[in-house]
Amino acid sequence: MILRFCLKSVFAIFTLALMPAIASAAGHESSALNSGDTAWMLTATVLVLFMTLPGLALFYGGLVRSRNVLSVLMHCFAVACLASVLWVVCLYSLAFSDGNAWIGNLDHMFLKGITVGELNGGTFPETIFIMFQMTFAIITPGLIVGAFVERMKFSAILLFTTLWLILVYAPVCHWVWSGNGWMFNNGTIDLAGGIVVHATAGISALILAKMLGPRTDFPKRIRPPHHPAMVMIGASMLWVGWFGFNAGSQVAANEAAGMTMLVTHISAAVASLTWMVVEWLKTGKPGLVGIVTGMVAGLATITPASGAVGPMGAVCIGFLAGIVCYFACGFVKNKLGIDDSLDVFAVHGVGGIMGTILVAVFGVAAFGGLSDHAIGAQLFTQAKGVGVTVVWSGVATIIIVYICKAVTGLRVTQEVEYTGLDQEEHGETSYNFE
Amino acid sequence: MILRFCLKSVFAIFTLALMPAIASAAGHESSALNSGDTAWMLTATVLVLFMTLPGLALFYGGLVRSRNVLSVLMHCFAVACLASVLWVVCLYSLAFSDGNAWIGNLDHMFLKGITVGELNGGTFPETIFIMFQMTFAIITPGLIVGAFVERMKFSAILLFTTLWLILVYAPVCHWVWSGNGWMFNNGTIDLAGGIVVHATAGISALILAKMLGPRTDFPKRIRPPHHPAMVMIGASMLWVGWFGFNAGSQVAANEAAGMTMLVTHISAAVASLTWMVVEWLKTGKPGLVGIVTGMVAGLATITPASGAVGPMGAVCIGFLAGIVCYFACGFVKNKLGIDDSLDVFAVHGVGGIMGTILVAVFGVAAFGGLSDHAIGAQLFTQAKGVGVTVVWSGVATIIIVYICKAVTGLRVTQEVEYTGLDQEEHGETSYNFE
Amino acid sequence: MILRFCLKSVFAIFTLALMPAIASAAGHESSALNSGDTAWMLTATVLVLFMTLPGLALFYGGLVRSRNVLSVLMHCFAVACLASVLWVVCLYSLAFSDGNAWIGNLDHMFLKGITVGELNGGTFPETIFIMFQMTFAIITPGLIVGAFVERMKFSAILLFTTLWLILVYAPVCHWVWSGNGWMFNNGTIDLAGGIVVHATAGISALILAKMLGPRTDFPKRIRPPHHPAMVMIGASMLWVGWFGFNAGSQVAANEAAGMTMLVTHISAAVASLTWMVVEWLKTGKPGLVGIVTGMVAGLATITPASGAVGPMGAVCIGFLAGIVCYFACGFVKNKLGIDDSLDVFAVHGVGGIMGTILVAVFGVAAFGGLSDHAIGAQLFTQAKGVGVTVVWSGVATIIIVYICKAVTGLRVTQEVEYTGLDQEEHGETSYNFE
Amino acid sequence: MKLIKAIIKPFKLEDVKDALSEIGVVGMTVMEVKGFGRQKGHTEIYRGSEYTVDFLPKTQLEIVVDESIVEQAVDVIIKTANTGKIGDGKVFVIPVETAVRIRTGETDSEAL
Amino acid sequence: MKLIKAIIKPFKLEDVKDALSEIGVVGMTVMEVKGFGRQKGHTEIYRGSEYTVDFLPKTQLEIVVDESIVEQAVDVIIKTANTGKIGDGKVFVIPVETAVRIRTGETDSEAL
Amino acid sequence: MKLIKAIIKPFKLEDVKDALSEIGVVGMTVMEVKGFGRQKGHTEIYRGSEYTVDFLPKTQLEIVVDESIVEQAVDVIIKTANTGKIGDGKVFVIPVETAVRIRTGETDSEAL
Ligand SMILES: Nc1ncnc2c1ncn2[C@@H]1O[C@H](COP(=O)(O)OP(=O)(O)O)[C@@H](O)[C@H]1O
Ligand SMILES: Nc1ncnc2c1ncn2[C@@H]1O[C@H](COP(=O)(O)OP(=O)(O)O)[C@@H](O)[C@H]1O
Ligand SMILES: Nc1ncnc2c1ncn2[C@@H]1O[C@H](COP(=O)(O)OP(=O)(O)O)[C@@H](O)[C@H]1O
Repeated sequence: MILRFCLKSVFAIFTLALMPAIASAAGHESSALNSGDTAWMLTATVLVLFMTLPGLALFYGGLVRSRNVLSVLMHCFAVACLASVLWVVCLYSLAFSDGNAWIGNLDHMFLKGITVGELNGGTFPETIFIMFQMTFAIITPGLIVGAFVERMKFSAILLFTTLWLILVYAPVCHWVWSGNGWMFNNGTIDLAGGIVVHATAGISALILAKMLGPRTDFPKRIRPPHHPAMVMIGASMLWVGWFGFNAGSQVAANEAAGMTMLVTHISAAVASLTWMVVEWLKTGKPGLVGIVTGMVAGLATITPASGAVGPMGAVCIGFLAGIVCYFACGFVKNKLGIDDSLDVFAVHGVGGIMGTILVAVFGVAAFGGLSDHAIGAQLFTQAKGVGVTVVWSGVATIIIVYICKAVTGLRVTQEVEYTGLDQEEHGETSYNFE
Repeated sequence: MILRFCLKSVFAIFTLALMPAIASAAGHESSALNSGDTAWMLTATVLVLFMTLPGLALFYGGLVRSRNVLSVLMHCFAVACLASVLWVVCLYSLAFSDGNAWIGNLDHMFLKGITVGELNGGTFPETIFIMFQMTFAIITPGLIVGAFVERMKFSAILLFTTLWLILVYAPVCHWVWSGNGWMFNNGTIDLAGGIVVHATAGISALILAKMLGPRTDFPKRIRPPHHPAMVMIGASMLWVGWFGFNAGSQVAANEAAGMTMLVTHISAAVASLTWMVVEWLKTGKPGLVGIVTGMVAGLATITPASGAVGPMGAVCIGFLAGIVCYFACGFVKNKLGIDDSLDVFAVHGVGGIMGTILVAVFGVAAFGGLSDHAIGAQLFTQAKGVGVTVVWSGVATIIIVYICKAVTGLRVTQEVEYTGLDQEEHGETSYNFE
Repeated sequence: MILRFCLKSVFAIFTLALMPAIASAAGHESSALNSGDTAWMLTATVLVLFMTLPGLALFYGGLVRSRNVLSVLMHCFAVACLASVLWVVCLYSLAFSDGNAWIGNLDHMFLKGITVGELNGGTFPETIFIMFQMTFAIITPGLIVGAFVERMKFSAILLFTTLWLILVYAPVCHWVWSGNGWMFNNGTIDLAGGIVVHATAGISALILAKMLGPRTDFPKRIRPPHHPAMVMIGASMLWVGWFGFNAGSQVAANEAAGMTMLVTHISAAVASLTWMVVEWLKTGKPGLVGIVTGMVAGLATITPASGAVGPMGAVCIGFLAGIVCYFACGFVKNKLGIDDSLDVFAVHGVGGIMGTILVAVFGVAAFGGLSDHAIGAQLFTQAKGVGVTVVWSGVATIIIVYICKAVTGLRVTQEVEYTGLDQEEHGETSYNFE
Repeated sequence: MKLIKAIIKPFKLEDVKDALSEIGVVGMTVMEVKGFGRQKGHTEIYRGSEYTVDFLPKTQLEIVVDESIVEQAVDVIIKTANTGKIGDGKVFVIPVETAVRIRTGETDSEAL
Repeated sequence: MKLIKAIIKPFKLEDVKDALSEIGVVGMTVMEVKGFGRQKGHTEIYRGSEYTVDFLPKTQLEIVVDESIVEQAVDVIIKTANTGKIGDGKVFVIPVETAVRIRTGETDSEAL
Repeated sequence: MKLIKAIIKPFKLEDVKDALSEIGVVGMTVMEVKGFGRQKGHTEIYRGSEYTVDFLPKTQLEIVVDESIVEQAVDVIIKTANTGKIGDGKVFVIPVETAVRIRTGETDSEAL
């Protein structure tokens, strides 16, 4: 989507923001740098990095026991660094160089051939596009952390992340957002990563959690979140950062970015309140961890649709996100019995997939949407995209887990698990209050 | 003010940033999108949301007992979501559609008639203006939270917030910032909300606190802030976010925004040091909670004036903010005996009102200001604006509190108060360190 | 560098972003406001302030004992306010007004002569340039806080900071970044403060720590960081804020800013992983405090070089930062026996100096760099700049410390040190969990 | 001398302390503890899953007093800490052989 | 009645609690403590410097029981808390003279 | 055997621990507590309002020792923890009937 929107933006800007005289000269001007777009893309990049560091890390860290909080922060941090380096080494090239419909080539390994002056085919420098997209490659494996907290070996996490980024993230990213990708070209709508980010991470999380096995004592003696305030801080950072994620995916400071911001926010607010009310009705008390989880669900769900729906579509999507993800959490843990510890699948997977499907409906003008597709055909396109992604992510994850099992081993010993990963894996203690 | 500044900006940009050829064509170009302004307004919106989530929430959360911290975060979060939804439903329309001098109409309920391409009469999309203004409607009732922490029923909070936004915020916002508003048209100066935000919230907080009654054991056994570091984190977020609040209210990335940022910062720094010194002299020790409270006072006080004063005016305003708000805190709690628990009135109310008055003085050229009003007349205009707002907010708050009393009841029981709202109202525990 | 880049930017923008017709008229247009650059500089300023408040404060606060955490936050906060006020009073004038090659004059004391409409000789308002540069003057003495935590008198800190900013920061800043400065004019490369920020702070920290003496019980009974999660939160904020620091120093939203952001990020990620691996090999466990310290080292080291190196140069710089700073920490504490408590010299000093030297190498095209200097000559220029700065900072610091000793005394008593500065100096308690 | 160990509901601490002061008990040591007893723990529900919290927050007071006022002190505690609801807590009395004030070296009754 | 004071490894708490419940011990008070003993503290290394952590996190249980089941309770604790590794902890038994239930005023055995 | 319960100023912990080690006391259990006594709490002032902090942070050591060294241990604690200022704390001695080492099942003196 991004590249397509780029082109749109270029035109939008030349038509709207500059004067006729320029527009007429637009032919050879189409790759001129626009400082406003550049300013926004710099900012959006900062915001998306902020989502992971420290946003997601805190959101997850507050949910585990106090003896494992540092390990969770460490996972998020190390994964972010690792993904950054891999992005430079080969991921960017695999994802965004031409290649074929399924995968890019290796022409830009180590960012070979990127010059300072090059624009990204749009209105801002290629370097910023590389950075912006890198932050997506950072947060996506970061999301998966929620599935394996409190029990997975640190070395296994690093290996898993490396393989997963190469085998799952890079190809799916290429399919959807590269000009040569098959989903890009069949008109699949995924503005900011319902498929690329949330579906891939969600499915892989579920499978990894299943293969890894539950935390010892799950579900009988699992502890409540050790620090709900930390969860809320992280969630709030996710919220503000998500504007970079979604509105930044419009790759311009323009009208589309404005509407994307608006619908993103509406979905988050509605989903939060919906979750709160459901929880209130079901348990008698509206909780903080609940309302912020609703918020994340609302944001994940609107993500693919945020470039195509209007305010009322956002209200509907937020409402559905709040309800469906709420029940999905209970379903995975209690019915499936899978210890997807921090509900990555139920919130991100279910949300991302649902949003990818719903955009086919709420994106059309009849529902206040901005897209001009036919609901039926688009539903099929969206479903196909989701389906292939789910299968690919699932199969690849299974293979990767077997490799990790063989190379590093997956789990820490039970004693380490009991004493806590902070002490045992990282040699640190979380709260030394005296 | 905002719309007025919009127009100014449009001209500024066309005169300064583009070339004569365009300026001459400016007639039909006046609503062209400027990507730089758009980038800044996207960013400013993010910053103001960040002020509430998690800024204000942490600032307040750290000040209460550990058994109530989650409830405070929940109040801020739920209020933010509720305000967002109400904004979409009717508040935006009430505040910013034409209507009359006192209130807007309902033409834009549910954001009816907002299209993606529409600009806000200025240089960036209407959608972003809706979002930017929404963040003000989010933080204002958020400020009031400080008045009722540790004792008010959650259901009552939601009801109070709903009614307050409709009866107080929307009209006052319309008076001051809508093109039809009576204060807008009588030349009242309030760049970023000395009246709209701080005066309304401050007065309503004072009255609500009085009607609600003090925390049991106030003032004898009230506990010191449970987590001053959390207070400082929140305060720092308020500081950085406030640049979006004030400089964003110039609705353009231009010269005015630059000066606004500068004077905002100066006032905050001066007020912080002033408060610190006063506290040092009075108590023998300069405290962290004190210095950051001074900062908030400095920011609240400069808010209405930040578009009209120069650096030296900012120094004076910051100095007065630090001193006056310091003593106002003691006055409300010890002399009036009102448990406005987190000093909403003394810091925001007093600061906002003081700044609204002082701008009449420090805004003139003789004091290094940028405005060309006559001090005397402007003083009268400003005082009238404040006076009407105070009366309106006060009366409306009294009515709303009675409604809440009847519908939901106001306070939790004493046992709930003792055990803590976290456990009793939200079913959560704040710090599960083991 | 900044001003030089300004000029470049102006040209870049006119050549690339606008059309020929304008470029030809550029003569008298060269100081036109660019709203995109302005938007980015507003944002960058916010980001750099965020680095100190609360970023650096948390990074440092988490590393000390729980009985001193508030004092550290207080140091950072009060220093920030003090630096802001001093900047307005005289520092800006001393640093950036014309003067001679060694120091500016006092023409702009109290920001005299700054008007709202003035641009900074570039494309955005002078007011924003004042603010942006102020945030650098805020963070630099903030860095020094790490050297004296847990034992220095608060009054001494305020006096030290005041004198240091006037005697060290203002002149060095003038040398390097003012159009009249001798390093500016001899072609010293220091985009964002390897010399101005990190070398000055690092050297002064080392000397202050030595003269102040170690914490009682150092090194035998010194406590591990009381809150590594707080350290990580602060570090993450430093990371995101650093984009404002480095990419903002390009003073435009342009191609150079994009590349600067990219290499900044790469260095941080590589240094983090490098440090982690070294620690893993040396101690058997990869720790959270370690990896984030590596990140800071990577960022400090790339800072001077971030406008001149390419992605591969950034990889090398990050790698060296991770290794060298790791061993520097142990060297200072264990070999030199200096209680530079939070490793200001080992991380910032060593990193900043190393980066300032390395840019001479990695900045040339042969190593993928963007500069066209001759390695040998540039090495000499860089070394001379570093050398003079080190000597100046060192001597001035010694003098300042003697003054403080005479006027306020340097250290708290041992009893105060044992009981903790929070209680004794600021009258507050950090964690009141009940 | 006896050590009175009282486990009470946290929000009763201030009342108990005040009541003890009134009868001349001027020293005590307090700690936050977790209690398990007849009053069953509660469940907290997060995202649709139940978490059992077995241990409840309680406050424990330790007060060393002269033989002569043990009974009175226990009575005062019981009366003040009572809410009539399950989980109000317990008072235990334990013999103490010696007491010393660190500052002065005074012992026994004089040390209290 | 006796007060059983057991210092155990924190992760054994749940097991010990369950085991005690099984033999009918329905009440106990638990606190987080720091232990110092044969099991030496560890060093944590930050940025190349070693920090000695002398005290290790332990959990202390205090359980007042009737004379009659003291031995059994101690046995159960020892068996359940045992890992065979240094630092497993200690059990101490201390005499208790009186016990009162705050809610009802019941005393001694009935108070437990 | 006796249980020595010492309530001291927190910053004296390390010194006391070291002094005890020197006389051969190799085990102890430590907890953070809040103390109330002659040393009155302080007021903290926030935003012009005073907050009374009744309870002061103290550290409590619990050390079970053989009869034979009780006196010496108490002496050492008193000497080391003394600052001469109010609030230095107390030492209490309480009888212990049994001690068991969980790891080995050794009892009494051997368990210490
Ligand atoms: N046998 C016991 N030994 C030590 N502490 C006990 C014992 N029984 C109860 N307690 C403490 O007393 C608290 C209250 O006891 P509980 O049985 O819940 O209610 P009640 O005191 O009303 O009978 C418990 O939470 C626990 O801390
Ligand atoms: N004499 C003692 N008095 C009180 N507590 C003790 C004593 N000795 C040991 N402890 C407690 O028991 C814990 C375990 O003791 P330690 O000597 O380390 O191992 P072990 O129990 O295997 O002999 C210590 O951490 C401390 O909390
Ligand atoms: N009767 C008591 N029972 C238990 N603890 C006590 C008693 N009296 C004092 N303490 C503890 O000893 C600490 C110091 O006592 P305090 O009376 O303040 O000073 P001093 O020890 O100098 O007389 C108190 O904070 C409290 O923790």
